[in-house]
Amino acid sequence: MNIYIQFAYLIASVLFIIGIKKMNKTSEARTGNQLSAVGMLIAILATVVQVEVLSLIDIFICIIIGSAIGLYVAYKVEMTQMPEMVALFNGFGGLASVAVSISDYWLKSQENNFDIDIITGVSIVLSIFIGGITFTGSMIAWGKLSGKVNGNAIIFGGQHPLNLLLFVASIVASVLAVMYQADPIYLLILTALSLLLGVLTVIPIGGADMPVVISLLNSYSGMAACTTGFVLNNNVLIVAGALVGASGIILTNIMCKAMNRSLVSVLLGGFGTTSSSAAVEGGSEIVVKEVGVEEAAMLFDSASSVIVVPGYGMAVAQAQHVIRELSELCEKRNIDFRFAIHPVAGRMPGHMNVLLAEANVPYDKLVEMDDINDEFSNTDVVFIVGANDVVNPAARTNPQSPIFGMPILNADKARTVIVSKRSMGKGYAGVENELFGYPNCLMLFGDAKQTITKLVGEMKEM
Amino acid sequence: MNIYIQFAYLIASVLFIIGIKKMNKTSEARTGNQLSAVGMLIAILATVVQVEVLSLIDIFICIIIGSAIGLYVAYKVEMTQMPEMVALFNGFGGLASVAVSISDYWLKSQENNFDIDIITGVSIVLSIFIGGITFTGSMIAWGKLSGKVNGNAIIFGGQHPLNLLLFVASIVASVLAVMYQADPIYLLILTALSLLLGVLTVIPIGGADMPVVISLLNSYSGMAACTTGFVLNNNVLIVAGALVGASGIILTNIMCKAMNRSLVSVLLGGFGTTSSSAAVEGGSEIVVKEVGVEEAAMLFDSASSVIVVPGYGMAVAQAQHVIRELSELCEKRNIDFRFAIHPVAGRMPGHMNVLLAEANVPYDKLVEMDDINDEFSNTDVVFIVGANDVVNPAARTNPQSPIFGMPILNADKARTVIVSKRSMGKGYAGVENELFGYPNCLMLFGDAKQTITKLVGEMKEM
Amino acid sequence: MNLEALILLLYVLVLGSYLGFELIAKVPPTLHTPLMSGSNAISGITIVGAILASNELGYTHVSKWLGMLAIILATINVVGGYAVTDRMLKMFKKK
Amino acid sequence: MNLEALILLLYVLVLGSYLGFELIAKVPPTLHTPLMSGSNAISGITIVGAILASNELGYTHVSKWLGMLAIILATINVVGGYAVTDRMLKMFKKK
Amino acid sequence: MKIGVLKETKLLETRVALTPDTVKQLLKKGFEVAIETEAGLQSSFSDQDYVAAGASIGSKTEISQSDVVLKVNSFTEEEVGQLKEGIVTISFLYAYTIPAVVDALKAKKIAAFSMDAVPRISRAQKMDALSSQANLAGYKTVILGANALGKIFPLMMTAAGTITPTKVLIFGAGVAGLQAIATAKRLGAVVEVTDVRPETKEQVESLGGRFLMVEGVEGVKIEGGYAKEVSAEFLQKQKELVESKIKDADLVITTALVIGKKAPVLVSEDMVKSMKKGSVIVDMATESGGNCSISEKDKTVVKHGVTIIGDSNLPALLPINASQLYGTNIITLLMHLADKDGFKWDMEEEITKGSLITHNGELVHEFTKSILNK
Amino acid sequence: MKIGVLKETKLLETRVALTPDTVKQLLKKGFEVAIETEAGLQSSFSDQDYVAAGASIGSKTEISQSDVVLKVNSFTEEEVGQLKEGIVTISFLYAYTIPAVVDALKAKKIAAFSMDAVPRISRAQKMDALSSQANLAGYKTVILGANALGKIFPLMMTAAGTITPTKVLIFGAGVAGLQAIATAKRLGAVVEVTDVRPETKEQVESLGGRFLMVEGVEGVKIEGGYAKEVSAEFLQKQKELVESKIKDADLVITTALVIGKKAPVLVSEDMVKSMKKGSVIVDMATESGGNCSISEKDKTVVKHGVTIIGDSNLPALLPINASQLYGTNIITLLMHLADKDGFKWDMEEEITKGSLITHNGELVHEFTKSILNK
Ligand SMILES: NC(=O)c1ccc[n+]([C@@H]2O[C@H](COP(=O)([O-])OP(=O)(O)OC[C@H]3O[C@@H](n4cnc5c(N)ncnc54)[C@H](OP(=O)(O)O)[C@@H]3O)[C@@H](O)[C@H]2O)c1
Ligand SMILES: NC(=O)c1ccc[n+]([C@@H]2O[C@H](COP(=O)([O-])OP(=O)(O)OC[C@H]3O[C@@H](n4cnc5c(N)ncnc54)[C@H](OP(=O)(O)O)[C@@H]3O)[C@@H](O)[C@H]2O)c1
Ligand SMILES: NC(=O)c1ccc[n+]([C@@H]2O[C@H](COP(=O)([O-])OP(=O)(O)OC[C@H]3O[C@@H](n4cnc5c(N)ncnc54)[C@H](O)[C@@H]3O)[C@@H](O)[C@H]2O)c1
Ligand SMILES: NC(=O)c1ccc[n+]([C@@H]2O[C@H](COP(=O)([O-])OP(=O)(O)OC[C@H]3O[C@@H](n4cnc5c(N)ncnc54)[C@H](O)[C@@H]3O)[C@@H](O)[C@H]2O)c1
Repeated sequence: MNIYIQFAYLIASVLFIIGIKKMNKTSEARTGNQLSAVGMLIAILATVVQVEVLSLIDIFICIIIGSAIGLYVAYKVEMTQMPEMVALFNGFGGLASVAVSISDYWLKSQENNFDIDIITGVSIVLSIFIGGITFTGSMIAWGKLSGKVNGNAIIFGGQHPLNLLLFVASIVASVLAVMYQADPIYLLILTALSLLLGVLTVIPIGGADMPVVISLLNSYSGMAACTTGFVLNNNVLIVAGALVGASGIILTNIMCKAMNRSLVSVLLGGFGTTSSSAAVEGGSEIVVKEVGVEEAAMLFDSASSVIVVPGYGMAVAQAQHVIRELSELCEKRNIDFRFAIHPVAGRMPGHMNVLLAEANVPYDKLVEMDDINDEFSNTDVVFIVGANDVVNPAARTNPQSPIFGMPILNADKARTVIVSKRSMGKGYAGVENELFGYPNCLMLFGDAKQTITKLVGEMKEM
Repeated sequence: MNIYIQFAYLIASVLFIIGIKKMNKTSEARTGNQLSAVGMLIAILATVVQVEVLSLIDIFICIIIGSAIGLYVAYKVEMTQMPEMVALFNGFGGLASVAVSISDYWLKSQENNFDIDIITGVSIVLSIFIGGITFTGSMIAWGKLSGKVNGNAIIFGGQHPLNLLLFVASIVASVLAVMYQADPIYLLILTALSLLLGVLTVIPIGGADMPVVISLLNSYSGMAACTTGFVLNNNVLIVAGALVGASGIILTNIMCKAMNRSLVSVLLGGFGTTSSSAAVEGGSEIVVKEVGVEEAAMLFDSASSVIVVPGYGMAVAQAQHVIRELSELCEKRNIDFRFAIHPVAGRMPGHMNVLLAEANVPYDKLVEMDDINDEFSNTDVVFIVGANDVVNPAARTNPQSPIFGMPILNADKARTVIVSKRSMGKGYAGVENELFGYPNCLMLFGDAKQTITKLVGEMKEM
Repeated sequence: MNLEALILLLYVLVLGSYLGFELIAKVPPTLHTPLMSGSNAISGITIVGAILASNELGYTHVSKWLGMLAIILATINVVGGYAVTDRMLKMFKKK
Repeated sequence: MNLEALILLLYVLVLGSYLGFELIAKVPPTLHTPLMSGSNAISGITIVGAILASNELGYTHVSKWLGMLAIILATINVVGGYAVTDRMLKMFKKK
Repeated sequence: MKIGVLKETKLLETRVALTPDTVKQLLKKGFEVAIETEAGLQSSFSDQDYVAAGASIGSKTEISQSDVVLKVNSFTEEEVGQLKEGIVTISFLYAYTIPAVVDALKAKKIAAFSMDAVPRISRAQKMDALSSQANLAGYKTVILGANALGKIFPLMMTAAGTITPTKVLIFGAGVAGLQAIATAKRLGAVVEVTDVRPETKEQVESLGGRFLMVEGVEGVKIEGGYAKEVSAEFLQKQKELVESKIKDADLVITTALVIGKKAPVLVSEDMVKSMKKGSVIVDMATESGGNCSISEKDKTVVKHGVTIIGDSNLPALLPINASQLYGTNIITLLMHLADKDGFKWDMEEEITKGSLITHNGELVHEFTKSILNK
Repeated sequence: MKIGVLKETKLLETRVALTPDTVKQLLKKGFEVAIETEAGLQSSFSDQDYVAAGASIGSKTEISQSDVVLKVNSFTEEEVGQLKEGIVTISFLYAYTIPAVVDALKAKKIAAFSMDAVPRISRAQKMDALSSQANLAGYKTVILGANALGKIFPLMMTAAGTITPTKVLIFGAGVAGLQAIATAKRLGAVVEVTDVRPETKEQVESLGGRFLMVEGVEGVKIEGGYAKEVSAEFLQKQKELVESKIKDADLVITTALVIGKKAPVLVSEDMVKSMKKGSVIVDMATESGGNCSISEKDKTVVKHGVTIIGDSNLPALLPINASQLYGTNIITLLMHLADKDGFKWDMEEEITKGSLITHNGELVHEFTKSILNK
């Protein structure tokens, strides 16, 4: 092998490393991604120069087809569909590994009747097995997220024993494939088994947990690339594959923690049987959308105006100090930040005033209900912190409600409403608040002080 | 080469990596060092099993001699002499690399008349060159620190041109040595040159800057080991050497920053003819050590008791809220956290009380001077926030000082003192504070609110 | 593949994996999806293998077709992956 | 040494160095000296080279003596280095 | 429709039913407003201020002829005598305490609305004068106490020694009690609070106070936010707990009124004796008998070395704000009940039903009836 | 050595020179202590408390025979007459204002130390009674003002409308002024501050106050922390600035004393007239003539609709803390000057030199001499 090509591969590897490293920081992530893309280009060029001239044309056609599809999909897709796109691309990567490995096997064993050494043999079956799972697993994930497959967890009895059986069968097939190389049947059986396993491990997982699954499958596809590297004795595949494999596992772990899941249960498949986002504690019938601290942080960061509606929950959580911090952070980013004070928020007249003054929020940031009520409709984000009755639209709309007729803050009119409270618990008046189920409303569950502390931490990172 | 041996080397490499990783954290550092030692043992055993039985006895004798000397010195030495010990050991490591490379060269070229390929040749000269510099450089550093050589910077005219000349000569000798392998004279000249260069680059550096130099030489010795690995085509040497080489450079860089030096000037040798860290803004003559936010955060994190000494600067910066945050963070980590309130801190009686009450710091965290003054000596970290006069030891020691006789907080008695202030500016009484130059004192320059906000962010990351 | 080469490849594998672990020490959750997507693009490195595999002459060979299929798939992964990641990251640009 | 081996060794070198950089991201100043000392002990890995070098039979060979000298020096570095580091770190034990 | 505002006649009263600001709001709605001469003087509103706002100034007799007459305090028999027959009045009445006046109102066929009887429901919060005045009173208890106390509230570490923070013990965490907690905390005191309603614990803590929890007993029945019945066992345990705390208190504030009843005695003479010399008690309930057994209405007395403040009309000590809030409460109720052309008399409507005491010569208010006819 | 504490005789004085706590500290050092009957009563310390601490109780005549006699306020001629010849006294004296007493002290060969003359150097901060008392006075100005004002301090958004925060305007940011800022801010007021010394800006802001910056003029000379000379141009500009602000102020607090001189007039009658009805002024400087031209010493008067409070002895309104701090100040000075066996009379030492007024029948204090001999 030519030393220059090897050197190019080394450079590509380093670029991948630097690229991933830089993707740890928001400010550098884009450069990182671009560096990594340059690395990929170098690797591809270094590979293309060593192929025979006659093949070049085929290769270029394939690359052009692939690029066209890739670019089309990448630019066509809605921003909200990003996770499913990643799943789709990932699946293709896995399938590519399968194809390369079978191709290599076929060439050596079937067409040229070479004897494949054991290391290469093991590498081939591993690559096929992992790649196969990645492919179908990713496809199911994609289908679930895009609504093409039932998004709910599909559970049936004996799932786990069946998976175990298939796994054992795969091992047997692998061993046979390595031992009796001449017969391609084992390899094909293995391929089929891995594809089936991919389906079965992802199907019982609910839609809400898909991001973790995709991250894991992403790690698998790295491992598949890595084993392909062993098949082809190629360093750049090994380094890049190892990087993705390892970083994917870590990332999965981090995401699990963020979602309060254990990695083990993900690895076994079929965790999180029911989608857990409907908060049942308060016995509420309202269907709400939950939001994570990170997304909330992004919403704040991309807003140009924010109004905070504090309520009794802020007082209970003693969250006033951390909210002041949030306000300072937003103001530093030129986000217009005000507080809408409802006259009866809290449990005594002026309750919010006392607490916000204690936290050193300047008086001129506090706006009375009547002065701010018309401005909600021009506001990007309304952040309701432990308030409930004072933003309950039933006061305007439902004559049966005990709070009907009470003037309220028109928080529901804002573009996005984020609500920080612990549960679906009711307020002082003891009535349901259907605002929480509105399409523009996102629930940020948890003690206000704790969640907002996290939120602030998150925003500082950005 | 035997696969098992190679495998053992791989395990040793991984142990080195984990060992260094763990040495980043106070709580795990010792385990880390032990893991790394186990790695070394594995590497040595794996090497010993492949030598010829007849050589074993020689090898064991040498190892026993070396171990005896090493252990004797290690356990005999005073704790305060640690840095010079490191220098000494480091020098031996460098010399060992030189010896191994010459030995290899001699065996191949002189005794067996092999033709040494160019890669190996280059590796040999590099190993000798770097190892040689490491050896004499370390010896001089050791001599300076232990008082055996004049600790001052020894400067003479034409130092830099001379070094350059020697460097160029070394390159010429290296090229000749590789080209005319048969003649050992070039290699010997190179050895001599490198030894001389090691002396010359370290001799002009003052004693106070030695730790940085030692760290750099430590990195060099890693590189020497790494090149020796190329000579012997041995992975474990390459990995371990590369680790030490790279981490040494980073560590040198960190130490430079902590001492307000630039790495470039260190690499060129003869930097810091005069110690440059004196902060001139305040016109102060006191030489201080700066600390970065990250390092300060680590100091907090590894402390088990912290006392904050607030002063007028906290009031000016309005840092009370963020300090309360810091206190909460520390308490969450079981760090004992209290405030020492000097009776005249600030500009009016009770100034600190007002502000800390505003920030909701519970009253029982505030301790009066007389009650806390004896406890400083048992405290890991004292954090002085914008206080100056009230911790000025001159009040105890200097009868000429206008503040002499004023009772002060004995902050200087703590293990580590971190001071947050903007500059070397003086306090109300307008006097210098020599506490800032004490060996256990680190300056965290910047507006208190801003730096502590960063500090808190940093700690949340950990 | 001989053992010596295997050992070296294993070194590369181990060091690469360790680096992978180290690199993702602290990703802010906002970057989870872009990072996943970006590293997914990297896993499209299989394209190198695919190109080599399709470096077969005859169109009659299964390997050739498999290789070409692999190129298309891997290219989608690579190109789509980088492009999508870039789009996402563009949003982070400070206003 | 052939080029192929060199390339693999270079991979090892590059990955090892990068890892070295990553690992020392944020050492607290209190650990500067122990870390320096501990990694200094690791650099005594030359002992492996030294042992191999002294694996010469005849005492007449310069190489043998050089190798043995190297063993002694490297052992001092290794043993002394680890021991001293351990002594330092013992002091950090949480009370 | 013409709205008249009478000058208050009660001793120590400084408030006025409408401020120039609230006058303007009524005028905007088409009402006419007349104010008795010097009615606003003690709240710092001069007759010119009212004229500038658009009101006319008149004598007591003139004002008494308006269609609607507003006051802060309840009418005296004499005042009712001067009123035109069949008109509407709005004021605090506490009708169940003044049968003679109720009779007079009936006789004159006056429709009398009582501010203290407005139901405390969500949509009536803007008319809730009990809350608005109690809130100010809560603030004022602390200021009175701080002024009478020979020490400062906050912890202060000074060159001449450390001043320990004042300990404030507050009885009752209703509207007034909560505001007292907030104010005392702001000034730097250490605040302890006792109440019979367990849900106040969270509210007290939300303001930084420490709640004295009576452990291990139940026995409090809550009805409509008020403590209706408290078991004897609970009260006994509470007493023991408080006795152990009151010894260290520098300032004691009692806010426990139970509407329609004599105020419960929470601080006995023995407890006062156990307190430190120089301590202060502010008793908010002297109007209805006092929470402290030896407090005296509208007087500040020193007994057993303890200063006991008994001002019964605390909002009147903050007339500017008290009148402003009361004015808003009263016009909100008025505009809820009537427009410029007359009253709606929607007798089934909750607020009308809750606050109308006499109408067409009848006593129509259930609660008042239940007490007066007993 | 026997230390005697006389009961204060000045009108409205409530403080006492030693508290039981400080008595204990003196006893520990070997001094003997005697207290005049009922000396501590108004500070809530009974004779029993002193006896429990180890002091003896005596009549005025007995106490006057002690080796050292302590007081808060300066001695009267009559009191000096009763003292034994040649003893030591420590108290506030403001000697330059009472030539007759100084003569009496000289005649009796009394060594009189004055607390107000202790040099304000770092190591003497523990003896600095001016600061300790001014600090309490600063707090008290706000409490007095808050109590007299018909509104509450904080911003409050309630169902019955929003109460705007009280605007407090403070003249002088010395020790008292700064504490006033802190206290008013705590209570929720918006605080504006004016001072002639530019360095107080940072200090004011460190407490959350807004500093009224006189732009574009210099002319303030600072000496030893005090403003020694202020240019007329500066004062004019300052006045204009303040006039524009005082109209909106609800509470004005003046703290500008210039030691040894008549207090500067900062609030003229015209300025009072421009203020809102119902506002309050607290003038801390009525003892030395007042910062407000129409304030009256020790009286609360209402003029032009503005309540003007003129209490001249504010620390006496906080006797518990004031005596505690003063006691610490005085025993620190005493223990600095003497031990149980007698005084050191180190006449070159800065604190002795600074605070000793008369000695051996001579007036030895330079500053006092310079004023009295003029
Ligand atoms: N201001 C007054 O003078 C006064 C006096 C008496 C009554 N009220 C009444 O009180 C109500 C005030 O309305 P509001 O919106 O302020 O409060 P609210 O309606 O009582 O709602 C408070 C909400 O805060 C949430 N919460 C409690 N603790 C929390 C924590 N630690 N972190 C996050 N959320 C927490 C609760 O939901 P989760 O349990 O799900 O967390 C609850 O739904 C009105 O109905 C008013 O009429 C007012
Ligand atoms: N308490 C009283 O009653 C009273 C009254 C009058 C005088 N004093 C005197 O005031 C002094 C009080 O001592 P102290 O230690 O509290 O204060 P200090 O000695 O005056 O020192 C304050 C320090 O804070 C630093 N600083 C200022 N702004 C800062 C910011 N934004 N961020 C960080 N640091 C900042 C300054 O250094 P940089 O400029 O370098 O940042 C300064 O050295 C004593 O000398 C006392 O005698 C006290
Ligand atoms: N519409 C509304 O939403 C609204 C408006 C105002 C008040 N409220 C509610 O009305 C209730 C009463 O408020 P209030 O200020 O008129 O109360 P209040 O003046 O009737 O009583 C004051 C407090 O004293 C307490 N108390 C009674 N006996 C006691 C005892 N023996 N020991 C200690 N404490 C005792 C009571 O529990 C109450 O908390 C509260 O729950 C308040 O939240 C509701
Ligand atoms: N030893 C020490 O460290 C120590 C102790 C206490 C006080 N001090 C210093 O002594 C100084 C005086 O303190 P004080 O409380 O005794 O002051 P003070 O009572 O003498 O004066 C009060 C304030 O009024 C201001 N003032 C004077 N004329 C004014 C005018 N025309 N308009 C507005 N303001 C005017 C003064 O500048 C001063 O700030 C301060 O600088 C204080 O920090 C130092």
